[in-house]
Amino acid sequence: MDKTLAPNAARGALDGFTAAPALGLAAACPMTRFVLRGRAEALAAAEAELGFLLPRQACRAASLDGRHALWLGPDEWLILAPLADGPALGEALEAAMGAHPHSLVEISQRQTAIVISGPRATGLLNVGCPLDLDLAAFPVGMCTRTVFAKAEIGLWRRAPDSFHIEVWRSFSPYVWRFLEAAGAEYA
Amino acid sequence: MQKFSALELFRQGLSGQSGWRPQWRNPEPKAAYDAVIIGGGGHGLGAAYYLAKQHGLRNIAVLEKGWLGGGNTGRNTTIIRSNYLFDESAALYDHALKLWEGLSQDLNYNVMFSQRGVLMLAHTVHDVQVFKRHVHANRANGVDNEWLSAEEAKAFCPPLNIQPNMRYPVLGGALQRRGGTARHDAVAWGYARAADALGVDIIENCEVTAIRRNAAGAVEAVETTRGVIKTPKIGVSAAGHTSVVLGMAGVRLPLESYPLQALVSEPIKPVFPCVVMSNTIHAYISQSDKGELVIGAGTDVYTSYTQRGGLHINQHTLEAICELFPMFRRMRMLRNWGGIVDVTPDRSPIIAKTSVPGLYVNCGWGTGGFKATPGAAHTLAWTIAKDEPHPINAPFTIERFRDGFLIDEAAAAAVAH
Amino acid sequence: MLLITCPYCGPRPELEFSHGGEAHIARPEKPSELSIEDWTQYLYLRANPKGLHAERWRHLHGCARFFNALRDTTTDQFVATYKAGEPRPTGGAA
Amino acid sequence: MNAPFRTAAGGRHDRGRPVSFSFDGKTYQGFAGDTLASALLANGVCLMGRSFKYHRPRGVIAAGSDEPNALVSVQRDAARYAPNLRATQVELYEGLSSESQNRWPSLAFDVGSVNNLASPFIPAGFYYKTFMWPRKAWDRFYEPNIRAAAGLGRSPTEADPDRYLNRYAHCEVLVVGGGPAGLAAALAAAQGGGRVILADEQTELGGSLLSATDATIDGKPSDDWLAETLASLAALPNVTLLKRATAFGYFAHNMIGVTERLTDHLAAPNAATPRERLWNIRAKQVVLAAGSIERPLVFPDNDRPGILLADAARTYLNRYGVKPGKRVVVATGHDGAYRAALDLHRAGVEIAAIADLRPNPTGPLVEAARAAGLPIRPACAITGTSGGLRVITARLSPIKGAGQVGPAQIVPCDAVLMSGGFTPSVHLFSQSRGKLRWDQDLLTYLPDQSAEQERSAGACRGRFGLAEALADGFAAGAAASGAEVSRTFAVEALEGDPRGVIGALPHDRGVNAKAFVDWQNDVTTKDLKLAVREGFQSIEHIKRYTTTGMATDQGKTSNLNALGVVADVLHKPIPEVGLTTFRMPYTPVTFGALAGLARGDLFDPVRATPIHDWAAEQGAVFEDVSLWKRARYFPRGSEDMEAAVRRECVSVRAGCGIFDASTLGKIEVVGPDAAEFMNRMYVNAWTKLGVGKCRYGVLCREDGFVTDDGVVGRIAKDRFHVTTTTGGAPRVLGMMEDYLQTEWPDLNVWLTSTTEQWAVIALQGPNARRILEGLVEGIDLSPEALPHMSLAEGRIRGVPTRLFRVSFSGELGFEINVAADHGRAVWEAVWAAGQPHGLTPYGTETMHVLRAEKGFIIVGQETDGTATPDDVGLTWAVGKAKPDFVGKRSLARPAMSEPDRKQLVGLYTDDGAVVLEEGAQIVATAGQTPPMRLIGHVTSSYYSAVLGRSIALAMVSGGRARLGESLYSPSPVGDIPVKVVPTVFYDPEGARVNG
Ligand SMILES: Cc1cc2nc3c(=O)[nH]c(=O)nc-3n(C[C@H](O)[C@H](O)[C@H](O)COP(=O)(O)OP(=O)(O)OC[C@H]3O[C@@H](n4cnc5c(N)ncnc54)[C@H](O)[C@@H]3O)c2cc1C
Ligand SMILES: NC(=O)c1ccc[n+]([C@@H]2O[C@H](COP(=O)([O-])OP(=O)(O)OC[C@H]3O[C@@H](n4cnc5c(N)ncnc54)[C@H](O)[C@@H]3O)[C@@H](O)[C@H]2O)c1
Ligand SMILES: Cc1cc2nc3c(=O)[nH]c(=O)nc-3n(C[C@H](O)[C@H](O)[C@H](O)COP(=O)(O)O)c2cc1C
Ligand SMILES: [Zn+2]
Repeated sequence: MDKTLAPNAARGALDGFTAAPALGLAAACPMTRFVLRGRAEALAAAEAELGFLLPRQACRAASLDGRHALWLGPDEWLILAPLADGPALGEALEAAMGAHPHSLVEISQRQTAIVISGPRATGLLNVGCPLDLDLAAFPVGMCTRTVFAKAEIGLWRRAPDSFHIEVWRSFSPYVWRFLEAAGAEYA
Repeated sequence: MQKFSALELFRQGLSGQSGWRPQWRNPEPKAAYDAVIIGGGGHGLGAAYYLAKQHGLRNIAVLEKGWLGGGNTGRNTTIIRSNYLFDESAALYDHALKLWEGLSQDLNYNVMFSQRGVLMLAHTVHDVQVFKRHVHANRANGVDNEWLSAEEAKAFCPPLNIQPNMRYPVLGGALQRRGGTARHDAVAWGYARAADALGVDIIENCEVTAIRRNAAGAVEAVETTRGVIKTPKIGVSAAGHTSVVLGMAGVRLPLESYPLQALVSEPIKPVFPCVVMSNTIHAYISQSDKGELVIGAGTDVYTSYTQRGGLHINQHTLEAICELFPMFRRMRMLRNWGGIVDVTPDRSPIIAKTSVPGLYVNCGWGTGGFKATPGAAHTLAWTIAKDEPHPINAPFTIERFRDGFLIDEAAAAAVAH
Repeated sequence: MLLITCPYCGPRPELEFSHGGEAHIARPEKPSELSIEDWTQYLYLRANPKGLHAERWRHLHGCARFFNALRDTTTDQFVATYKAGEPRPTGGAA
Repeated sequence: MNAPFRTAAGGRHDRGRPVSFSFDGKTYQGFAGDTLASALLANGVCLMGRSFKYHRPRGVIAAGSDEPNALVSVQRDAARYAPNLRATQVELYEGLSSESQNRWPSLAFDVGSVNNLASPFIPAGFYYKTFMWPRKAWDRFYEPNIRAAAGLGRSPTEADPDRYLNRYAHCEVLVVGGGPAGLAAALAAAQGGGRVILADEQTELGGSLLSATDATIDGKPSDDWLAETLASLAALPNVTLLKRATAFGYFAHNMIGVTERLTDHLAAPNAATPRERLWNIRAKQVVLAAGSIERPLVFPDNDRPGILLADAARTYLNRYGVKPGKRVVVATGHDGAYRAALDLHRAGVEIAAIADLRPNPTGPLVEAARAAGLPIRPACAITGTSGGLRVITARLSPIKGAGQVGPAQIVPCDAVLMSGGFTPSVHLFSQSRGKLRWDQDLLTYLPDQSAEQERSAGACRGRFGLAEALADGFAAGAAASGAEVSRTFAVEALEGDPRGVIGALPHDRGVNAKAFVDWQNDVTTKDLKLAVREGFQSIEHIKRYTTTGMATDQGKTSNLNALGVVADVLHKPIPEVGLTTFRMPYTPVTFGALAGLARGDLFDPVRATPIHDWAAEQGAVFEDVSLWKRARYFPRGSEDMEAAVRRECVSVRAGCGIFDASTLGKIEVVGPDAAEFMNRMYVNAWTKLGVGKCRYGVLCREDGFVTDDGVVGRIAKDRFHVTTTTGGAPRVLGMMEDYLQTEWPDLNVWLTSTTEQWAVIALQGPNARRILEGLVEGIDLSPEALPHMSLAEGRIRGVPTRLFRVSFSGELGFEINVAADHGRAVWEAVWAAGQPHGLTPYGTETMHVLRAEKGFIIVGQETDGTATPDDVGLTWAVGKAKPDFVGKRSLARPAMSEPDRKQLVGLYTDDGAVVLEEGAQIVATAGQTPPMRLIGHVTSSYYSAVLGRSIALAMVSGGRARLGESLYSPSPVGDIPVKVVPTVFYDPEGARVNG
């Protein structure tokens, strides 16, 4: 028997989801994700490995070469990286942090991402998200966990009119459909 | 007491209803009473009534900081039922229910007790298990409670949505036919009038600000906004304010006070024949005799004495109502309000003696004490009069928290795996 | 819906938070050595003041941190929010 | 077209767009821009409703949201039926179909009006005094009849198909009210540069300017000024103008709820457009510019159709081109009515009399009326009216000193205009918990101390004049935005004296005269006096006893007059009588708008596992477990659940079963102190658990009761893979975080939820190893290498896996954890590999039976939040040597070691074919009657196909000491005898986990 699955055997939670173009909704491509926690020494080691500083300012993201670190809490970061970086990144980070107290947990498939862009983005988001999404209040580069209707999301503004939404896998159809329903009048 | 009857109403009608006298006096507080009840809600007024009627204490007073029934008695959704799980609770609530059944006649005041049935919906397999356990336990305790299939539930309550494609389909429900509603204000007023007729002084606008204790530690007087009143016995029935009042005597109780909101719709012609509760999707509803849909759900998440809460709580409640009764989506909310409910760790009340001699407390009714009004009042009166609990309230001590004999109705409905 | 200032993230809507009861109740070091009365106090007795209340919140759907707040329970206005471990701020009439 | 009361010109409606509509089945014509009320009035239809209690014929008295009488139902189609709408707010569209309410058989002839005849015998609160005998008659007769008589409109009967949306919004300044004060506030606030939202409940912005005629602002007619102002505001990018948008609630921390009505005014709305949008607006600053509400006069027979508020009449005339009548009597205690009289006079309406309560009315408006030759009667009270379905005369009496009136004169008319002055709209201010202050001069409550970041401006704080309102609004807007701006408005307008009257007018009509205070709820001065007579002194009691102010208008027109009447009877000044509490909503809010999109599948998230679709394709029946959908059983053909479960059970024990366990909560506990943390949290001891080994963990709350359980695997020295129950996952993580963050922040350990990272495929049954063998790489599946309760990491069909050898069925079992995206493919691979080995998919129901056969508990089913580990037979799991763990101290409380605590036991019914009902009770002796002595209850009960009989688990008082005893389970068909047996029914030696 063939010992490996076909390469296309992976199924994302939002495979096959489409929405009217006017809504600016798209499923992001699969990514490598880690949650990084730890004490100062470990964090410094992780920064050295990543090649950039973990954002220490609340609710901000930092990036380099397609890798991103999103501040989630005072000692918690979400590391996003291209899918291809995969386990190797985790191994490298683990190796770098070594015995310094830390926790690195892969959650690549715990969550998935939705991108919403265009002039309606903030309006649609504000149907379910109670945050002030004005550029002054939520500038480009800001990221935070928050709520969207009855789901928790991670919201990251990547451009004035474009947001990256991290959402747990099983909640992603709900968030997607809610956004679609929010924009039904434009579809 | 001027008797209330159809005949009297007619007689008065001939003279422009001009011959009615005050339903209760408006006395000045005396310097001393044999017992004082703090809190002029249904429980406190009822306790005074039973103290006077059944225990012969006539020189007593009810002290109310505002207007009678202005606490939770005047702001509750009036659901009455007794199909609680544990034997202790079922006994207490059913004791109350039996008193409800004769209350209008007993008080000569129509409290509009309406046994239209309380239907509790099950939406999950776990709900079904829990409710069936209730049904079995209640029947064995002699408390009526029956299981209805979804179709039977719909037949009992025609507006109910039992479509299988609902997010949480209705799998059935537990129905207590003897349950129902009563007119909340009338309960306070009816007890006040009947107690007053037995000589009880009902004193409004009289806030208790301190409790004085003698050298032996026993209570001897209360300080109020209308002067000092001596008394050897104090019954505290202050609902959301219990912690504040007992703090005056140095007694701490395991209580936290939360806002609980309710709302009514605009009135409509009769459409909703019973009471429906859904704990799983968080809402309950009935229709008052005046025609409003009376709707409530859970508390806000933080403690507060503001008698109001957040809009999102009502939004969740109405989401649930619209899901269960989609035809009400075009109905409109007329008024929303909040009360302050005092909640114990096991969600069961305390009706007991305290560590301070002469100080008795009735509290911790949380979101559900209206239904217990006559029972709580009756057993509190007994406890005050005899300085020992009635068998029915004996398990509802303060010490149960220390010793671990909790009566945990809330946990008993714990969410399963 | 309250507006709660997370000491880490700033003002955020109540929907993002969970309430955690009274603040500054440390779990006893050695519970087994506690008298039943003291243990009961720890387990169940909570301040329920009408007025300033030190309480815990968790920014559950945000930075996920527990923190403390001083709030007036007669108005629901916050006087201060501060990180867990910090002492209760003094004074501060609502 | 025959609209006898329409003026020839004027008004803001569109005379070029006639619209036909129906009321009570009859078709009429109006114009676009009309309200139902204005169009009916134009057509001479005055009678629009019946009152709540006495079914008195009623006409419209107001022109806005304060209307108490003209309540109608509007039906777009069968499913779009809305009761209790105010005709004054219903906008006309082509084909609008409306009907009156609370009448039968018709509005003009209503049988219910016998109540009016019985009114002497049914005063306020009459129902408290009667209907008590005979007792049974209450349920069967009295109450049903009371209920049938109550209510206004009828409920919709079908599900409302319309869409509703919510949205959150933020702004620096929110202005409520788009009258002169609000517009000026917005103009100023916009200059601060921040975001400004202006919301007004009317169809057009402008407030009182919409019915102003002669005023000029900055030298322009007010209409022109309004149009220019609106255009300039609309052009500002930082300003959002919302019309048809009612600010209905003021919540803590400057959150304001606004409902915006989007389609009710359209003849053919697009189905995708929401009917209403609910705005949750968090504002840094709020300016309340909500204006004021005109007060009616309280005099006998003041409720006949044709009697309306003076300013409402002006609105009908100036805004809608409708004359309220042809010959009008004006009754007033306030200058404002003169403005109405003048406007009507100019429009050709005959003013039959202006009866002014005041002895010496003066001022510019009065003078203008005198100059116009209007018949002013000073010191004159209106003391009655006549007419059936429309007023035909007014009774005017000269006032003779304190409360006395002289001989009356009857004045024929077809309309009466009344005005007692204006009551500032302090609703939202008061909702915000701002403190009100009584103003003895203006005879009204005004905003005093703010509780939020808020300020009031214009008429809602007693600045009634147009010039004042503009200036006040501008100043408030500037202050709110922090903008350093100033501006003056040059206003030319006739301004009156702001003072008016409150309470009942003097009359000579005796005790049975009906002077209405609350129109909708039929509360008269007599009812208020009766309440006081019966000892109700608090205004809160009077409200509840008489229901004054409790109608759908919430006392907008009535509350202050009720206070006046009560103050009078009590001989107390009004502020001592107090005020009832203003509550949200300002006007009723549609349930659907509050619920928004949360309906059907969006009511709550539907969580589905990666394998869900496969199960659905196989025809699985699902159950809801918290937010998850779990496959409950997989029926084949026409199988019912029982048959499917029996088959699934047998297949697992005989061959192998496959089960989707992905919903189990998973928490990765990582860090050097991981084992220490686990020791403190769980009752078990963890230090000695080897890497690659698993242990069943039990979690208690601090009160000692079991709250969760699950298998925990040690992945590495510093890494545990913890599983929780499906529903318990968030609770357990929250509890762990609480201890970690607040009690033990020094521990070097961190928690991460991995529930959704892993799809979990349970393979249970004697053939499990055989099936896996061909699929797994890098893991030695032999019993020696991978014994029961151990784990290994490797690959399965190339996908990295954490493979657990665990069993919740008692059979040889594995749980395959693979990353979620691969869950389905791996499942299908296992499925394919299992075909030769009789692999059968099974659901939660079979899982439950299998574990019950083995005596394994389900937290939440065997436990109910009141069970200790010992109660459910888990003493063996408790790390006795540990000095502490969460819950340990509580387990030493007296009640926890009571011998008669309920303990988990097994039960066999004497008749193995009888399956007890879950929840059934247990008694020690047969034949008891209620109240029985209950000693336990059945927690789980199934028919066990492998055992060929029923089994049950039960919590029974002192149960473990009762092994072998006979007990009974009472049931409707009699006591069912049962025997107490051990909890393990199947394979008690536990041999089968070894395959
Ligand atoms: C929104 C809401 C819905 C509810 N729905 C239901 C329901 O459907 N069914 C049900 O059974 N229960 C329900 N409840 C609970 C129920 O209302 C209460 O448990 C019950 O009414 C308590 O009655 P009481 O007489 O003890 O308290 P209250 O009526 O609150 O009376 C206590 C009185 O004590 C007075 N007081 C306080 N401090 C002092 C002082 N220092 N001096 C003098 N007087 C003082 C207060 O002013 C108050 O009047 C609900 C509660 C709320 C708020
Ligand atoms: N002379 C008098 O005695 C007298 C009396 C009353 C009014 N007025 C006139 O009133 C004007 C005062 O101006 P103003 O701006 O204060 O009041 P206004 O009445 O002109 O405007 C108030 C606006 O607020 C709206 N509104 C009220 N509550 C609302 C809510 N909850 N949500 C949304 N919108 C709401 C109303 O629909 C109205 O459009 C002056 O023009 C004055 O001439 C004079
Ligand atoms: C069962 C019940 C029915 C009510 N029905 C109405 C009603 O028809 N109209 C109304 O205005 N208020 C109604 N109320 C609410 C009261 O007006 C008031 O809000 C409540 O007693 C709390 O008091 P407060 O709002 O003054 O704080 C009702 C309250 C209850 C408890
Ligand atoms: Zn935060």
